[in-house]
Amino acid sequence: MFRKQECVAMLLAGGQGSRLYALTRNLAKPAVPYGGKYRIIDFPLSNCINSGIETVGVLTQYQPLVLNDYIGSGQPWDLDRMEAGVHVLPPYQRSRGGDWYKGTANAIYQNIAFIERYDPEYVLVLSGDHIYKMDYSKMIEEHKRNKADCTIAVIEVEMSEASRFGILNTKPDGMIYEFDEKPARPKSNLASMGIYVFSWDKLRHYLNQDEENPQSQNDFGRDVLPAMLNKGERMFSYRFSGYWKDVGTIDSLWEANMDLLNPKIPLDLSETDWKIYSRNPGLPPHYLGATAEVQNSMICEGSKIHGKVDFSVLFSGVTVSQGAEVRDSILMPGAKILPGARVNYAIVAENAVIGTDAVVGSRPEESPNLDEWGIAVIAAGINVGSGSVVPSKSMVESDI
Amino acid sequence: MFRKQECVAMLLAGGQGSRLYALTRNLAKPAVPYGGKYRIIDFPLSNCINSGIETVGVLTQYQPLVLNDYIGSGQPWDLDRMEAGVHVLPPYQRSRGGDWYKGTANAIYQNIAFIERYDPEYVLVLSGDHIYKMDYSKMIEEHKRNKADCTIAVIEVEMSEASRFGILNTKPDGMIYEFDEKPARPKSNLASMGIYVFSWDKLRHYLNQDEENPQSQNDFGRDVLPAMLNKGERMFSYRFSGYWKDVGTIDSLWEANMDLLNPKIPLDLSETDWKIYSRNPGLPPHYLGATAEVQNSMICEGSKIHGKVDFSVLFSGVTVSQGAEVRDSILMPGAKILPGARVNYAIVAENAVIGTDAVVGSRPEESPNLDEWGIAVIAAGINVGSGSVVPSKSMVESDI
Amino acid sequence: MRNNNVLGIVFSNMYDEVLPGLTAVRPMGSVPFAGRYRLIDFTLSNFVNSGISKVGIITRNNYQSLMDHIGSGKSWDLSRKNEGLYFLPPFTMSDELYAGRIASLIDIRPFFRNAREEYVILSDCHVAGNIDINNIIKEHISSGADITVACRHGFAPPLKDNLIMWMNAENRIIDIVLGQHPAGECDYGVGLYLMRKDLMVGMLEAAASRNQMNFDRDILLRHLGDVNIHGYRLPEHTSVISSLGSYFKANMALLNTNVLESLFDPQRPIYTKVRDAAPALYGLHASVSNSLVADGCFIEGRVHNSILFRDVRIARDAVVENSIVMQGSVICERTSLNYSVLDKDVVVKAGRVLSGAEDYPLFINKGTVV
Amino acid sequence: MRNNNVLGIVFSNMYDEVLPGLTAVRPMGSVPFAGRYRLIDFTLSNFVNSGISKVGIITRNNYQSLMDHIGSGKSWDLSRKNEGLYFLPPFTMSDELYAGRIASLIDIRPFFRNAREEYVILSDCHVAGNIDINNIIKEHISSGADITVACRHGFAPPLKDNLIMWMNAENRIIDIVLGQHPAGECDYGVGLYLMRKDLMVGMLEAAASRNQMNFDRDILLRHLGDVNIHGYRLPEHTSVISSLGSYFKANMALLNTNVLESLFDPQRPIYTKVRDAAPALYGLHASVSNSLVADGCFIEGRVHNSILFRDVRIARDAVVENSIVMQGSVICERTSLNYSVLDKDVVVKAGRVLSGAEDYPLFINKGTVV
Repeated sequence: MFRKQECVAMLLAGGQGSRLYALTRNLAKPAVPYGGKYRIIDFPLSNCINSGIETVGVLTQYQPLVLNDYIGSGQPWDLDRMEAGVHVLPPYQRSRGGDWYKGTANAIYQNIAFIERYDPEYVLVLSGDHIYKMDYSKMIEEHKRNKADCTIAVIEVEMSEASRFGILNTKPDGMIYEFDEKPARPKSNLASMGIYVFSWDKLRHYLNQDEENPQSQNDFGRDVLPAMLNKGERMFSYRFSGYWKDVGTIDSLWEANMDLLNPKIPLDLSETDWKIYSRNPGLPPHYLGATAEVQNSMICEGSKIHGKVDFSVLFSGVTVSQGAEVRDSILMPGAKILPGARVNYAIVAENAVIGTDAVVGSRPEESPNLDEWGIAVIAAGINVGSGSVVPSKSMVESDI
Repeated sequence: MFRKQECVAMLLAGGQGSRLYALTRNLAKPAVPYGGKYRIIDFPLSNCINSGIETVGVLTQYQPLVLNDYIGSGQPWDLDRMEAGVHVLPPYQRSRGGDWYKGTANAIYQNIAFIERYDPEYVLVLSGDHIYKMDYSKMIEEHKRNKADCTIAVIEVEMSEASRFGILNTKPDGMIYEFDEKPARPKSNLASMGIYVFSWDKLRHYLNQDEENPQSQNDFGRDVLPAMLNKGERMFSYRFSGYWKDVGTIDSLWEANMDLLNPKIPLDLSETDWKIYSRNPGLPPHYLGATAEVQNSMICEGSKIHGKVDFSVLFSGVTVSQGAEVRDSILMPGAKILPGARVNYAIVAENAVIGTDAVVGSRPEESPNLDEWGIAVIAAGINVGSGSVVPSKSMVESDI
Repeated sequence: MRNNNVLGIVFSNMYDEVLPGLTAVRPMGSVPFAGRYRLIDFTLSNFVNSGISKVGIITRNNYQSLMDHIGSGKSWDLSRKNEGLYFLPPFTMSDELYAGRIASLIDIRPFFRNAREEYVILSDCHVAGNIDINNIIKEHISSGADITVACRHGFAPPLKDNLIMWMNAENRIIDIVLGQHPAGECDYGVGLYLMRKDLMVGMLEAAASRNQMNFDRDILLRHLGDVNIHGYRLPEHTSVISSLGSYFKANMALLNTNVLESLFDPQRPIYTKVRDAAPALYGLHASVSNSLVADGCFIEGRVHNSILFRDVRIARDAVVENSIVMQGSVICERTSLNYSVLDKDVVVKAGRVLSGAEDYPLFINKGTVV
Repeated sequence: MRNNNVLGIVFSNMYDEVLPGLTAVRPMGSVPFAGRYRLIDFTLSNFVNSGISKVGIITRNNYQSLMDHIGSGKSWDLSRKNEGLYFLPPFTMSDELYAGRIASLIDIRPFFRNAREEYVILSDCHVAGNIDINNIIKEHISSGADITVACRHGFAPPLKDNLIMWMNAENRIIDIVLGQHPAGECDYGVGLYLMRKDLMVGMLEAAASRNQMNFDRDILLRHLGDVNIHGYRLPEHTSVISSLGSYFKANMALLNTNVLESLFDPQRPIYTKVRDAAPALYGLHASVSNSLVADGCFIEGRVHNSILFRDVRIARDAVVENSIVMQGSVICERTSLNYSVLDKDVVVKAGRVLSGAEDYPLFINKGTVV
């Protein structure tokens, strides 16, 4: 029934994304909205189809309802294929009970049967946590050229920042001789991007072995990769250069959105030769009223703007009423800013309503103590009552 | 995003089907093959679309991989719709941990959010255990006419058999006043078919209440329906007449297949005004060789028959070699019967191979003791070595 | 709960001649409208939102762009297993045969024969509105009509073959005038007809066998005495496109938010083909007001009272007012555009000043570099 | 890992004239074959199995049935977002323009312009075979050919415009004869050509501008001296349909299991539109041998050396031998059928005896009651 595929991609989309707090209450992290009309998962899925990888397993576990519907048949990414295409893979029960996915490696382990039916040479392991454009086929080419067992994509980071990352120490030919997780004194500035190509025979062997080890946490970074390195398998780094941003925290999510407004930052979503696809909400063009003032901003379909918007990213179906002001903020789908409200350095999640004359967030220059300043977050569906004041760095999870 | 649907169907497809033993080792029960080219779930799904119900949630839990792929986008049942359509709903984790589905009612309870987005008037609860053709829209019409809170489909069974079923005792107008689970002395012969229509507001109330009750097993039949009856809700029976067969045991699965060969039994799969849809394997027409002798049988695409086939149901891609004999048996997709083998009163599951001159099963008239006689089952992918003898009623789960 | 019992037929080429520039490269059905739509999107969405699930599209010529737009019909949820969307190109190659509505319908008789639906609704594509067809069906049935003809009230458009009608108190049509353009307001047909399928096929065959090929004249007018023809007045915000001027006006009307919201009622969405484009980006000096802007636009200049389709670029110091700019067009620095309709992929070079008039907008052909 | 770099073009109407009965109601591409397929299924499946993901289908007339069969292209996995399947109906209405291959290709120049693919493969639909096109592409590249022409070896079919070729040891074509039907075996073209897109468009334009409209004569023959034209011999089990006789023979050849298995290689499946039908049912007195039987058949009689399409009924005491019976046909009691080809929905009434000859099968038109 299933035909051989050279490479199968497995996308780890089960994480809770707990450092996004209110934004992932009812949403898996890869389903978090980004960039006016996207969700984070659009990036790895679009990268896959643009790289010619047509078989993708999406491993879900936490709050998958929105993600499942969003992926659907895979049509928006051209991944609705007869035999290949995108497949959502939740944990399930077997005759002798069932298991939730215990770790990243265990999630793949539980889906060995799925991978095997395509009889692949290579398995590409991806996560749904990053914004980037990458041609995985080039990485696989290099994996082949190196006759590698495992290839790990790396990106150069500032040496001063290196101790925040998993650092790979490599020989001049790119062969990895050491993993250094958040090293106090980094020997290199090559950070792992959490993107792995494995030769499937090797990976299957190590997954089986890892599963038998009761001490293991069944995690790629902690268990499987070190085990492979210890056994002397051929592990190589693959250098990536270009835009790559983790969006795992409120601050980094906010920054990654703001990056889109900065013409100097090399992430262009309007490029036609490496499109990022997304599921379209199907709304009419956005409307800017007679009193609208919009600059340095991204605005999406179905929005209605009568107020002032500057340095902000507005998703579809957003309303900014007359006299309202939105600056340095992100308004997710359906957010409503009522007349006279002021929103500064804030993320307003889906369908939240900011009442008349309410104030959300503040500007850093207005803040007496910069350590206490931060992005304000209004969770999905929340009502901020008229005249309410939401201080900077707050996380509003119930109506006020 | 989602538009109102008058009725949402929830199909309980998570059961292990443990009384089908070897046939459900790697397969959820609703995915068990039936009738030459179908799987059990084709019947409720086709009934839904033929009844005009376009939103179906399929609740999976046990071994869903085959079932998920089989359902796919829902296209074979015309259930690949923009907003409605078929949705697979596995259990999942929430911020405060996750639960497997504890019982049939709990499975629906965990998916209240899914149902609510369609804002339905009615919820139709179905199971994936039966072979039947039924116009659910008529049942919903009667539910409306009765201003019922819950309507349960019933079928008349032989009075002598009634004690094997859940029996409903009703007033002349169909109103239910008592449930009688497998009664020793049945008062009526109206057996519940496990098909329920609920008014959604009522059902939601009772699901929430049931969830709060720590004593409850969270099962419709045991907990929710009796609770509703106790509270005096308007519960009605809906009489169904026509073919209806539980295929929950080896014997009943075998019988239900054989029923297709009996022109007196009113289940016609070639009817064009109530088609049963299935996912097509896409194989060429079957080939009957010069030495083939086929009578009283059903044969499907891609099969190659050179031997003798009588009173049997053959699925797609089956091979019956020259000199082989298959009688009163079911050969599931890809089964191979090698030369000289004899298969009698048996179910040979997917891709199993019956070796040269092997003998599987026996005829009841050859059996010295009829109590020990029964259908022989060869599990999927098993090899029965050449010359081996598999006695009747055996269950072969490893190569012999 | 089943789908309703109506078969939809769309004429994609009717009135091509009234928009010669826009229909030089496409049929009426694929004329762009409202920033991201094509005219046929309104008809198809109205059908689908009313539960019609089998639709035939009659095409005559130039229909490649329409086929590309419609594809499998998936965007309208019309990619169905047993029903869905059918392209009905001319069976015969003769151009003349397709001149009339009756000839086109006669040509697709097998399509009617194979359909299980009891009613047929016929629709042209020169009307942009959000129309609840179930209301027409309900009124058709409750009024006991044989044929229902949808109409608008107002000044009849400047079409040479208007259907102008007079109705009695029950909205039964009692008189019909064809073509004549009366001085005052009136009820005029908009090419939307509902009737029983068998009645229609019978009337078509009777007319065709006498070589009577004009639907309005040879079916409606001739049978006014013997069948019950009912008029159905469409809601206010239904625009009839009968000239470049009315096309311009119908687009501009959407800058009134009431009109915009009634056309794009979220309860009855207008579907269209999805094209992947990034959200619109506004630059440092952008100044945009009272305008509709589609995804993929990049605006650094001034835009007022205008409609910008996908992927339009407005450079710094460009001024676009009272204009419609279609997909992929580029407006360079220091240009000034007023009362203009730019077809797709037009480039207006730096420093150019283009201006039409409110009742006579300037049209620039697809792909032109000005 | 990306799809290969070849654009597929299918001519769905070529050679319609050789099967007048079967193509009276459909183009060559939708002629039924092998119990559940249409001829175009083989071309499309070969394309898709070789990684071609953008395919244009050139149609001329009678193509409604082809559009119904192909639909969105989903069955061939050609319902793609950016590529997939394109119907290319004639842009102009004149019948004459479509007489030749060159004119058809010139007409779709925009399609070539918009395609990113480097190569083009052209295919007719009168060939049923499971052809690995990647092998042709590989040989095309390794041989340094400008144009590769696929051919079969054997007695040339009775077509009036055969392309008969002589190759040197490296399979470069050194001589071409058009139309002539030599006495012995030879290599003859099967309407399958591979070349670079830009080379093809250039040659087409040069030929068309001189009103040279015959591809084989005005491109291949004329350029035999100055470009490298390569011959590629197709595998044995590739049938060329050039008459009702060869159509019959090509179907009957499938009753040899070697031929059947080579055409329906599970590694390179032949895809077709799914029609939902129950499995075939054999009754108490059925006796069937050496036959292909599709789903939905109900057989109570005797069938030998025959091919039964979907939903055929063979009543008790009917005898069907050496025949092809298409979808929905009914063979009543006590009939006898030999060397016959029954188009769809034929009814053979009780007691009738119909018989053609092996080299001249009897053809019965669609829907006939005999």
